[in-house]
Amino acid sequence: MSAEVALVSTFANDEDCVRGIEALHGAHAHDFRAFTPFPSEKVIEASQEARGQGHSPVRWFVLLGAITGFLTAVAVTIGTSLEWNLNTGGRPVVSIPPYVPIMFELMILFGGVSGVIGFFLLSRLPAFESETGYRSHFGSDKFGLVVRCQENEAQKFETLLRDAGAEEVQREAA
Amino acid sequence: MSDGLSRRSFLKLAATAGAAAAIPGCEPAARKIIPYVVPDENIIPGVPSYFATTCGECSAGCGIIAKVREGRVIKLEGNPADPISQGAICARGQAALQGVYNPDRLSKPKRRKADGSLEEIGWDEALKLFNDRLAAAAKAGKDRIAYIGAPQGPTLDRLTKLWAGAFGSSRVVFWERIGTEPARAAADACFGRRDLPIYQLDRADVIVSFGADFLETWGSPVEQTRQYADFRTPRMRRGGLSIGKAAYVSPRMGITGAKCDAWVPANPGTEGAVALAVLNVMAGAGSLRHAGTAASAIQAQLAAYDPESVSRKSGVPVSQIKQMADWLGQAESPLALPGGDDPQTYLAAYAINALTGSVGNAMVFLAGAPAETASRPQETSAVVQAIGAGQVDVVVIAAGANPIFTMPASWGAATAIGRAPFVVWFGDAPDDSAQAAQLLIPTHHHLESWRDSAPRAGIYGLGQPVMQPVFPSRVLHDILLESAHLGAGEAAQSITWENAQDAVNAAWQELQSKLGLDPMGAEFWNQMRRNGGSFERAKALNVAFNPDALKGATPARVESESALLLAAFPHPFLYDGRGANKPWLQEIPEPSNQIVWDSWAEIHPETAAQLGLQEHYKSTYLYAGIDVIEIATPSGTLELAVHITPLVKPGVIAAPIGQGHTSYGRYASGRGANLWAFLPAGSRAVPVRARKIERQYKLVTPLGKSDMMGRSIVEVMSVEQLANGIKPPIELEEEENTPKLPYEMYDAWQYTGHKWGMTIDVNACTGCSACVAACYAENNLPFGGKEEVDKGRVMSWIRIERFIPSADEAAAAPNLYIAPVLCQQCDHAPCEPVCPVFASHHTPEGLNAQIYNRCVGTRFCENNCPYKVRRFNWYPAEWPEPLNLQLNPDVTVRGPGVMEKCTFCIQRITNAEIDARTEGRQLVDGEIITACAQACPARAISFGDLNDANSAMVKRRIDNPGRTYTMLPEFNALPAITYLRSLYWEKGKA
Amino acid sequence: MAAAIDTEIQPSYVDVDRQVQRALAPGGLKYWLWVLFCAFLTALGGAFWTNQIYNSFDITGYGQPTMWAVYITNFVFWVGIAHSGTLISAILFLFRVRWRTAIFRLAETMTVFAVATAGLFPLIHLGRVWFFYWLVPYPNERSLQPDFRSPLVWDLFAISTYLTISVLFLFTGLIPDIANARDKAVGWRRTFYSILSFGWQGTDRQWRNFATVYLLLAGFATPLVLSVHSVVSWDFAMTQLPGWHSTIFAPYFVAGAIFSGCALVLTLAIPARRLMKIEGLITIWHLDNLSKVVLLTSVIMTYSYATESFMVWYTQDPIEMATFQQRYYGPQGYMFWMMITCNCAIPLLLFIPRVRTNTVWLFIISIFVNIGMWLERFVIFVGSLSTNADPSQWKFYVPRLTEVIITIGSFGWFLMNFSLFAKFLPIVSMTEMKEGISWLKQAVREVYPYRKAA
Amino acid sequence: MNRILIPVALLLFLSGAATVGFSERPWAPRSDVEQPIPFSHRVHAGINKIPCQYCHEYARRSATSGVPPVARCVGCHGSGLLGGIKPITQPWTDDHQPPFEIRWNRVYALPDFVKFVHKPHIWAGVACQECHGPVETMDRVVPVHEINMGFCINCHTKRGATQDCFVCHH
Repeated sequence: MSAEVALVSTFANDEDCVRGIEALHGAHAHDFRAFTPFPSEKVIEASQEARGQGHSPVRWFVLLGAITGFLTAVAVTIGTSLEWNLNTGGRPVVSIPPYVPIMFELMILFGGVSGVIGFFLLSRLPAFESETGYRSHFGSDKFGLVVRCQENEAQKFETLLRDAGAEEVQREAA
Repeated sequence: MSDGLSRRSFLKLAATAGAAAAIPGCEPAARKIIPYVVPDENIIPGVPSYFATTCGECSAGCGIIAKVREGRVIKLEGNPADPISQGAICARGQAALQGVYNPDRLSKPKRRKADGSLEEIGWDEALKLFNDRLAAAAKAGKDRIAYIGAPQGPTLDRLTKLWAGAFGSSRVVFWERIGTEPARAAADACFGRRDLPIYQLDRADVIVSFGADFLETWGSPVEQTRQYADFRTPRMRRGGLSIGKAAYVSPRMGITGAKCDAWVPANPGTEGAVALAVLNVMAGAGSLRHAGTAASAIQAQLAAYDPESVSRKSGVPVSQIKQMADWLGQAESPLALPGGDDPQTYLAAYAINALTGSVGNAMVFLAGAPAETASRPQETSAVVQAIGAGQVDVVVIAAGANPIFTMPASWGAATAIGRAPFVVWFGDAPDDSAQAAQLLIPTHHHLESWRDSAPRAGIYGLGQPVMQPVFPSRVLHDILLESAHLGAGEAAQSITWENAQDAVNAAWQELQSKLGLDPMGAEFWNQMRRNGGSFERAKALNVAFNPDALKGATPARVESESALLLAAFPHPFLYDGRGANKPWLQEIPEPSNQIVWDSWAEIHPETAAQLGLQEHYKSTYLYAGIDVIEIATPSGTLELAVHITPLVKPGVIAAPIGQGHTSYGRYASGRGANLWAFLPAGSRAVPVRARKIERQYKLVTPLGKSDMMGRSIVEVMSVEQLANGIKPPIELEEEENTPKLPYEMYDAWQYTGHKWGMTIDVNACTGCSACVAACYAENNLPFGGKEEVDKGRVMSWIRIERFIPSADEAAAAPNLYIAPVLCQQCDHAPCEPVCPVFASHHTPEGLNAQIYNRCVGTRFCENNCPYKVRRFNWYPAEWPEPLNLQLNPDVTVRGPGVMEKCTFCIQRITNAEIDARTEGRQLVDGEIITACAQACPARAISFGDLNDANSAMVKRRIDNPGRTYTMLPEFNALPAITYLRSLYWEKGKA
Repeated sequence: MAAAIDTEIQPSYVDVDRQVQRALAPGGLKYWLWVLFCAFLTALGGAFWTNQIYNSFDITGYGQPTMWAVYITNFVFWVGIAHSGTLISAILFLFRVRWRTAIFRLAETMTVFAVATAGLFPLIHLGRVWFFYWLVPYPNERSLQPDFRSPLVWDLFAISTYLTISVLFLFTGLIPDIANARDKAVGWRRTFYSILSFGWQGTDRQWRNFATVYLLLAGFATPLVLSVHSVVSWDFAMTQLPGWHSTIFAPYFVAGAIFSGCALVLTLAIPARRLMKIEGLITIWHLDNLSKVVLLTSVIMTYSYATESFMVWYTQDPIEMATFQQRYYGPQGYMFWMMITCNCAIPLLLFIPRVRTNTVWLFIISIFVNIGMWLERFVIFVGSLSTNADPSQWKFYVPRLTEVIITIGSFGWFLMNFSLFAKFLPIVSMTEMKEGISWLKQAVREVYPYRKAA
Repeated sequence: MNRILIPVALLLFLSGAATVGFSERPWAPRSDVEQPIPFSHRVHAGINKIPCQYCHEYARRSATSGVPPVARCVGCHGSGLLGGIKPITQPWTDDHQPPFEIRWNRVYALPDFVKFVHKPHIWAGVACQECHGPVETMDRVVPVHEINMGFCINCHTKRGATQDCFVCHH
């Protein structure tokens, strides 16, 4: 068994990066990570496809939060009214119409917050150490594709990536 | 109650309670508890005790009941046993509280130093000084001592006379500027007796008042207001439903004119001439419903008073004179009321009543009328002259008589008294006259001392102290007696009493024996103390009218040739000026003009245009002020801010009396002008020249617009409509606008048990503002002063709405729209659901609660209140010591930043309910009376349980079908207050 | 300038970074003086508020019957301002409107700070502010809770939700940019940015979740922004006060909010792009589009005013009619006409392309619109209160020093926050600029003729 | 990062809680009250079984229960002359007169906006101890319950008494 290495390839634009990902996908190498300066839909879709993932599960966080919020509102408004039933302006103790805005607002609030929480959890944020092969220019103008592989396969992948249009490919210990 | 609790512990108690009450909101209550040393059986801390006594604020001498908590009087109410007040009380009476707790009361004797400043001296020194001076004066000869004081009831006045007599002086005057002299003189001439007639307005069906503002200050306003309300109540007369008809002859409308059908603007001073002209027409007409005295004999005297010439003089159209004559002539039981200072007005009115046979019916003389209280003007002026002439060594000014302020300029009282070698002033709050005194001695307020009063035949009011003195003052007559015993030697032996209390006691023993009871029996005395006096029914005399009396009729004093006439009238609250140091009376808007804290000159728009007077605005909307005019009178010039209003006769400047004190405490000093100083003796009208001066002044009123804009705030209907069951147009409109189908979103809320409500008869309400004053007293309402009112921060929970009918309304409306507006305690209260914290919500008893300590001050509720009856505490309320002792311990003192409003006197409701529950019984109707309803002299407000079909309040609605309405119904707030429409005669305008 | 134009012709990823991060360079003396000035205004306002808390409302011009006046006017004004930000960043994002990318961050920042400012005013306006927490439901021994029937409670929930969501939305979008800035920065700024960036590295996994959450937040913010101002308008429409009691308030207020908001974006963007030398990113073309929105909403406002008046006339309700008669011709009528001029007449200039592409003109017009919208609120709220159902209680309100200073203070507070943000955090979204780089290039091409002309 | 953030957040929360918790409500009953004379409820109400309302005589008639007038004390204790009961603590004699003005320190105080009335509670058969605790076992009275609104409301709910806010707050 030989040591693992990480191939850090740099692309000028997202099309090339996508091609790289597809190449890796073709080679059944899924232990890769793509770095992009902006949410390039192409890259995202490509990597999702390569990994065989659907849409991000953040959606479920949001849905769950929204439902919780709505139910909380229902409970709070009706519950508090019943706790001490006071007559204001001859309205019944539990008068639903005025409570609707509260329910709506809480639904939004909880949904949004839990969505963001979900985003942080799923994206492993906050991250305290940098990913293998992260380069600062990946944040600004370059697209990076890092693939981990056995030392012996490294050459094969490097050619794959270069064919995909990588400007350069570096090796570093994983 | 005067024994028991010691003064020190009282003051401490008061201090404790006061502290607790005066601290707003979330402050700890006082931390010390100081129990009585020896408990007073009459006092249960926390439970009020009630003491019957007599009101000393004016000569009407109404019986009142003082509510006392922990030894301090906190509220005054009418004494139901007293036939005059019958349980009602006026605003001035309420404000007696602020007299007794006035922060500007003298707390120690003071002596004037050479440089004119005052220094505090000890009691012994002060009394020694006083006694020595008296003794010296007595030695110097007879009549070297003069006493000028206000009437204090028969016994004390007698005591005063004896005291002066002991020092060999007869110069004792009991001074009232608004006196009864002309009435007595006329009565003497007409009927040969110097008594005051008693008027029974409720017995008349037509009233014509010649200058008598009988709903404001004339006579006994509380009684007359009640009688007038009765007079105006629709009932079957001459086989038809109708109300009494009234006309008011006066240069200004005031609320008296507002409540009469016809306001007949006449030049001031010519009311008498008009009366004589009316009499002339009546006597001539010969078509009198009732012929009393021989008409011919009367008419013989009246050649000079043909309607035409009088009309020229008075500015009253002949038609109106004839109209009034017709009204009086055709009435079942007509009544003419004379007012003002002009004797011939009285002659004429008496003659009219005699002619129509109303003497003995609506106007009666009673057997055993009490002796005159006030001295006659000529006596008084004589004394003043004597003082001026240096024939007097010691002048005693006492008991609230304020000669320098009230006496006519022509008498030169100020200079005369100034010239006197030694002037002593006795009283509670140092007034203008105190400035001329070398020695100032604090005496008890009338709520702190023993008195009696005899306002009319058969009525002996007992005035007992209802609390321990607030200040270390003494009883005036005790001091006088002491001085007599010390200084007058054997001359004083005739005076047998120790002190004033003895004297009053003795007087009542006399009465006791007069009534044929055992003089020594204590039961009578206790009973008197409980009832507040002895109220017997005196029998009416039948008197004969002497037609020759009319020979004495002199032509009106004021000749109308002069361009302008100044008509001074007593301010309804400040009266002759004595009310000016009571913040409530200053803060409550004068009903007909709604102006506060000031004096003003009412001028008709036409006249204003002639004089080039106008209002000024800083920007397009910011009211900057109004022109000031300089009025030149024979006795000097004064400056007054103008109030341009149609409620005064063109060519007349009407100005209120009462302000313009040079020194009368912080609330009165330096406000407006003192009209008394410019009026001739025995008249309230004077020809003047007026010119605009280049100065502007800001008159302040809480009133926004005077135009009701046709909204259903004060609804009216004509007597004819009522009689014929015709609905007034406004009601038809409302019916048309109300959806027919059930249109409520939710089911109505069910109120089991009590549901409090009110019925207010707008027709009865005269706008006298007694309810407002009562609310201030009962509910600890703060007063803010002129500046705060100007910022729109009046705190009154109940207000008198006053609107002037627009030109097109005038035909079908009373002269003014007047109605009390307070929280309507709506079932669909718009203020409640908008409150975010439930501070405003509905109680199970149908009250619209406002929980002060829950309120965070969003002020949303007031925005949503159609009636704008909620009040926000914009400023921290302040009651300068010892005014805070008057605060009602049962009512929270609200701190700044919270909303407050009328609670239907929840503290009274709660206490009554607790009593009923602990006594295991049901509440009875009438057991709970709100402060406003209790005070109302017109009985316009009735309070009760809407769920109790037999309650008087509900009955009142049922008994007046066609008159009920709710205010601003288009908001569908379902108020718990139902108003009864005000009534007017379709052909009522004379 | 020449350099700037060159870069505009062919902007690249690096160029975007360069322009944005040039703006993040340490601020000069002038900048700090400006911030200090704003801070001073804020402190002044704070001092007056403290004074008001201690001395009660005695020192203000408040009184019967104008229970709500300048403070609530300011509140609604600032809330309104906020809305355009969310509109641009969320609604236009959903519609994939391309010109949004350059200015949405600026607008969104404005939103957050505007809401933060607005939130102060209900507190300033409270009679007993120390009990404000009674509006929040919390378990207590009295078992007393707020009344959820009250529009004010809806308001509390709406505003706080709005603030939270806006902050989250803004911050989520910021993370990648901060990370980018972090990689360039040195010294304490690096620490600062690395804290805020949460160690973001732009991996496909992160972007994948980012994209989803961002989309969903946008999707939430859209109904939220509509609901918030509707709720605010219900504070008034739910009452029975003539002049407030009207069903068109919600749409009418929302339109007004976007109107004033976009105007303020202009007011801020025009000097900002100049001072921060980002004309290359926020181009005339963007301003042009923005001013079109202003124009549209202005027309909507005109229509709303007309409708409002028409409905009153149509009902023939005497009380409503009287109130409106006062609004037009009453003592404070001049305010109404000023408002009409500012909101309906002046914006019509924007029909002229030259005006839309001239920054000076745009700036002046936007200022007028802001004034007009403030007046609108004053006229509606205070005016209606002054002329209520009971004529005997009519009274017109005049602000006094306290209200004026506190109002000025609120502007100081807002500008201070905004300036600090603009200096320390990327005021233009680099990621989205790169994403839409092709659009930007096109923008520059479209803009070029205008610039020639100008 | 959270090495810093979490402690800071914690600190903020705690300080907030502390301020709320320890902020003294001025009308909260105080247990540190010293009285001018060492009067013992235990001896009077406990050992000698004197009923509460013998001294606090107004409770059934009024809002305030009332503090006994000095005369009431002297009634039993005599003034040292009349061979009355001598208090153990300090004999009242000719040369040592009883304090004729005892300035007791308040233990239970309510703010001005709470209008509590003893009367109906007595008549409803509420024992004094239910609010004031076992006073008959105390030498110096110390409050047992904090008399706050929750305390009142619980009892009112239990006994089905009124829950109308207006009854106490007006």
